[in-house]
Amino acid sequence: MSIKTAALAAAVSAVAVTAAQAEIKMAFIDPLSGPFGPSGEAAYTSYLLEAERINEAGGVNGEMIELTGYDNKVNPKESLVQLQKAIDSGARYIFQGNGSSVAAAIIDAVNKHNKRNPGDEVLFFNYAAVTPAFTNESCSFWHFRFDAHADMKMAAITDYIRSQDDIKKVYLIGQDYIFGQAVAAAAESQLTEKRPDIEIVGNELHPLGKVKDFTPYIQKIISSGADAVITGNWGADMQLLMKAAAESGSDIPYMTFYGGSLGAVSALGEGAMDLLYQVSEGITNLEASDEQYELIETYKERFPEYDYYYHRAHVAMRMFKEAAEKAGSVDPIAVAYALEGMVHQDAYGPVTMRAEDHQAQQNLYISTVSDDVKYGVDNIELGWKVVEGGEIDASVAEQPTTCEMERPEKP
Amino acid sequence: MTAPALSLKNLSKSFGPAQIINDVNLDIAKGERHAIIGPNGAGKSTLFNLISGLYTPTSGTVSLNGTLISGVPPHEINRMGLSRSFQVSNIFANMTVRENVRCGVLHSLGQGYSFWKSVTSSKAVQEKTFEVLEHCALVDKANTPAALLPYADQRALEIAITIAGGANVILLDEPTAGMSHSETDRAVELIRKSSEGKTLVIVEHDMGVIFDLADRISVLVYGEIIASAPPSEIRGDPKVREAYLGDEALPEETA
Amino acid sequence: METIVFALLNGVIYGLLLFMLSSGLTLIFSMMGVLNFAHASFYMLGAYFAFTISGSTTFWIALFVAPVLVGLVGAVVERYGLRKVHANGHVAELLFTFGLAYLIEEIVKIVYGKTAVDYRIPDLLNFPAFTIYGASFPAYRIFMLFIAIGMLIGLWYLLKKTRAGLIIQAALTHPHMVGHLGHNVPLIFMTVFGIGCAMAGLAGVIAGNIFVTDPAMAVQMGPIVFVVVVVGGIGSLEGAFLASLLIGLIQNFAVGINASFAEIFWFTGLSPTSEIGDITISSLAPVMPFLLLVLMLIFRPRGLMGEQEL
Amino acid sequence: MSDATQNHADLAPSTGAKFRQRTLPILIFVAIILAIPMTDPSRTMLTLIHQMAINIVFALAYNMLLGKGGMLSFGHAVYFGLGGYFCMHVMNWIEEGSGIWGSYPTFFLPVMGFVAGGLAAAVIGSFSCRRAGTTFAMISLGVAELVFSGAFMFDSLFGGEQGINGDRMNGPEVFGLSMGPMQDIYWFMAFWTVVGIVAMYAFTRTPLGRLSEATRDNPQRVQFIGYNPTRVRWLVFTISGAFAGLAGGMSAVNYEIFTPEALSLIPSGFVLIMAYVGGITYFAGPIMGAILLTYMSSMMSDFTEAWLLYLGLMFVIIVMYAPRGIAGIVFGFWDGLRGAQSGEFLKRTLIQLAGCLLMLLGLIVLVEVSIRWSNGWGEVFEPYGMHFGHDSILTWIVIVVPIVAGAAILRYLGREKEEMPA
Repeated sequence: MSIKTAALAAAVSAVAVTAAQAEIKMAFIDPLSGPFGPSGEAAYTSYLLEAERINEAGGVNGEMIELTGYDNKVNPKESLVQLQKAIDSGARYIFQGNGSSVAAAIIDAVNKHNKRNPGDEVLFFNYAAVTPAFTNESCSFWHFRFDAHADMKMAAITDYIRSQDDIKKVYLIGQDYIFGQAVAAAAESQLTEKRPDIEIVGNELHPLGKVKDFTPYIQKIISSGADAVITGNWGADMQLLMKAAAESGSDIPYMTFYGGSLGAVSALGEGAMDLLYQVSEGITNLEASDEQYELIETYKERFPEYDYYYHRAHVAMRMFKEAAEKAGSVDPIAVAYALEGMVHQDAYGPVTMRAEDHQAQQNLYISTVSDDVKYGVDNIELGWKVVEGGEIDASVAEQPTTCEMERPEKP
Repeated sequence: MTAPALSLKNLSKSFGPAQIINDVNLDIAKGERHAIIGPNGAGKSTLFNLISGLYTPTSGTVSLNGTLISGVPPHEINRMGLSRSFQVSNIFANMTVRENVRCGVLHSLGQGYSFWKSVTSSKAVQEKTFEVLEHCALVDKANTPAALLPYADQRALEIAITIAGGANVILLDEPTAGMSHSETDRAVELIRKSSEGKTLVIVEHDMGVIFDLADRISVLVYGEIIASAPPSEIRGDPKVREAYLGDEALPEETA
Repeated sequence: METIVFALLNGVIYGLLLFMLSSGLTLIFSMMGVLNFAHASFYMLGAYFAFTISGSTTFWIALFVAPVLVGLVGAVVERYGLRKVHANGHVAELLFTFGLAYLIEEIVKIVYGKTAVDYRIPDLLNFPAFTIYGASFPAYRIFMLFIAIGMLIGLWYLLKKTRAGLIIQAALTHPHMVGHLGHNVPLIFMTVFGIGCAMAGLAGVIAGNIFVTDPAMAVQMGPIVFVVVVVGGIGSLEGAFLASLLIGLIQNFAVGINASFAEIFWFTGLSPTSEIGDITISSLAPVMPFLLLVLMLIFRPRGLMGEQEL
Repeated sequence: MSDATQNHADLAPSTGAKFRQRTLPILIFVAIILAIPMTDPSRTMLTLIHQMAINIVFALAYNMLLGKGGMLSFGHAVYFGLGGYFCMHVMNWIEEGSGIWGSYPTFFLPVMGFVAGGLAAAVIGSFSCRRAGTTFAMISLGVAELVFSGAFMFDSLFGGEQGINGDRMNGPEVFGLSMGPMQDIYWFMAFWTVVGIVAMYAFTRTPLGRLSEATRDNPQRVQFIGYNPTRVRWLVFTISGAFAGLAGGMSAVNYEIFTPEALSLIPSGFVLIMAYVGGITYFAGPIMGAILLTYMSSMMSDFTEAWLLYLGLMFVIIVMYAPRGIAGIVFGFWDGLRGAQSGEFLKRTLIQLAGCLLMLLGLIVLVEVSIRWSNGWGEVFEPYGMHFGHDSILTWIVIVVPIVAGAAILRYLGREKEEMPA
């Protein structure tokens, strides 16, 4: 703990030094304690690092970024209290990702705030809450999503499963809230479409962040005779699920959204190879520019407790910078308009911010754990490696949207 | 013929193997002042608890004015017109004397469990409270917190709460225990005045008080009533002498 | 069939764990009248102490030292805290332990951080004991079973066969009499409180590593332990034992049952897509203990083995 | 014996005394409420005031149980939450405009919370109020957990993890308030806080209110004045639940969201702490507690990470040494000043205060230094330009000396008091 936080403190002070001339206040609202604390902190560190790098390079339009973290304990109501605090202290850009229930509450609150306080608008950059509805029926001009949503990720997974003939029975397990329910629904509908012969032998939802021992669930999965498990679990729920799987000697492949969550790989150890799969917008072991490698290594050096995982946090920060420079202003409405339709050339392929629904479109990668990698995770030798046929082009994962967006007047 | 105020029929109570009250039969007529005496541990308090509904009898019945009350919860018995005091002061220590009495008055004046009107809004409650306070000579101490009252006044307050509801059968459990002579005299006067026209059942150790007050005396020994008669007969009853008065000619218990 | 076997195994282990907690709580409650709200906090302390000790030495030393330390903490709390509020009645004592639970959680957060610590099961026991129906059963869980049974026997021996146990038993039934026997009642109280806490600590030592050792573990365990004590009948060790096993089994069986209300109550024509029809027994698992509590209060207020109505 | 001219009216407190004790404080309170907007409070300030308003009503409702009824509940947030949840649904019905709801003003939502909270408490209380004391406390805990975990099963009622949200700017306007901006909400909060305080104060003056205190002190005696203590407890529980629901309604309008966490043990515990720290034997105690603790939770958490530890410490110290809470300390000090030996009293109090402050000083340094050391961020506790590293001897002197000195002073005073003739 002490090593990790020493580096974090250094980052904090680095950002704080620039606070004297800070103009752009940003708020990071996510869990910084409790079972999902590590998830929040891993993303917070990425944002801090990127903000620091942008400030070192002269800031955004010459203005410095000041990022403050707010602990919301993954509780929607607490998030609104923290959001209010953040807005009261002058923040106009909000980052949040852990928990779709929280994101839903923030979208709603930001909509209301912007309606009631014209001239004082706030933008919400969602980097990980992937319930499809946010860029469909409940889309908002004030919300931008930098992560692929559940249907897109599921499209990537099912696209991969399509080619795996030995998978005949699939077990679905997830967290019992809008996100977990969305994952289960997407898995069911997409599997029936792409592989009608697959039987879904279980569809289990467990309470979010409350299960301490997944052994009974794992034993249920094993006795169901499943050939593969699909799960959207994240944070501690992912780590503990894998811990129980390892203890019970499970050898069923896990197709996950967040297998890259802290501790999941080390829980399984060698057993994770070719058994734990994840879908993500990029992994450290992809072929990339030296610049990207340098970023990965700097991150690891600064935050040895964590792995470079939240690539999209860096993308979100950079796209904000590009948009603000394009608009020549840091006014939220101007930045929002500039972001619409913007294409950002990223280390792992282009990222397009689709204008109709504010959903980023990017390449997705299915990867599994391997010992033959450049960068390991969880401070062990094992790391993520893209599987054969695991490069899913942005166009394959792209999903239609039902969004009918209401836009404010252009400044 | 009117039913007796209180009627106990074959009343028994045991706790586990211990038989505390054993087949007690007793009728107390309306308007009678009835005393129950007996050595320590004879079951006098248990008998009171049975009558007032705190305990349910193991067998047998209790009737109040001809209505069966055994098994009825205490508050309902109280509403039927039976009120009791306690051997140890059992008052609302955190309230003032006036508030104590007022609590006792509330139900009889139809205040029920009301929470939509002020407790001071009913003139009848105020007047009755004052009347009871005056009756028990507690007016001067009306606004004193009950816990700060001198012992004798606490006992008076105990009686005040007991009679405040206007019950016509009153059970007093050792009302003068621990009092000095002059205090006892005052208490006896109060009891006499309070029980006029009512039925009084009293447990007492002070024989002076008993023989002064009671119309009839029952002697309870080991859970059984061995005699029930007017004071003059009790004094001469050889059974009573043997069981009770024998060893302590005229027991004057000190606290 | 496999569901039954797994649920039975996990249920018994979890139930015995609950008993390690609830027996201490029962002992303390029936002797001192103190409902120790912070009881689960001592369970948490056990896990954290074991984490520290096993980090610098081995798990096996922690297994013995950590509960003793927790017991000492408990004794100190009794001597310098509880004894002071004793005069203000049981509700004040309950409030004191409630505040104590807060304090312990905050101190743990400061000392060990807000997130879970990496308290692992010892390598020596990190292997599958046997495999049934394709799933292996970890040896550590078998070890837990033995520890719990060992504690059970130890407690039984202490209560029935030793002089101290006789005094405790006497104090249980006649709390006011023990003082007359010439025994030092405050000392007995302190000892009982310490022993109760040490048992909770032992439970923490052996459970912290298969569950999660984090500052929330006390809050999660606390209410269930209270339920066990009420369901078993307040003040009854036998009741606590039965209730512990019952709740452990019910919870684990529930997880294994996929049937939904619509399937169970098919005769009522409940629609499987309706909200009530959609509820599965397995999703009821976390609610089970509390449901049991309310049913017990309505139909049998004295609990399974309680002597009197609460 | 009293003289004949005396009558019952003389026994009640005089009109002047009544005004001083009952009307005046409320008038002062209202004056403060009216004065606040004139200072043009910031958004942060308003946020804080609204939270205080909700907590004042909630803590007073809770104290109806604990202070006046002697019932210790660990699950009172259930009624707060259920009241609030119902208000969220009503808010959404207002938005849809279905049926009569379309013409229901959001301003009066707390009435719905009151009804829902009361109904819920009436149902649950029908079995939980059969017991008193520690058993009641345990049952309240179990019931709260049941409702909390059960809430996740009925998404259409509780909205699952994400809860239920709504928009307060619908329905007819009353008093010219659009209910949008925080300034409008201020008047809404002010109105319901005053209504809540006055109504709950009035309750203590009703027959049931008096009986509730009687039942707390002596349930046995209550039976023999014709009342059923279980029924008294149940009624008090129901009314207390209703007022908790009222506070829930205020919260629903303020945050426009309710999540199942609102039903959990955390808010239940917090309200207990608010009421107890404030002082449960005084009507004003919970108000003081709510204001102080809301302030602490919102402001102190910005100054120190360990604020919950300070909160816990404060609670335990109050349970051990000042069971009448802050109100008890304040009123005790006031009485002492007006007492016969005010000089002596003042001196004693000041010494006592000095002892406490000394101990507090040492304790704060200890906590702050250790929290920074444990975080390992390399940060150092530097109040007022001083420097306290965890490894410097000076730091430990600053910790140990004040604590020992403070303890010695308090001990000395304690002894002196014992030796004083009663």
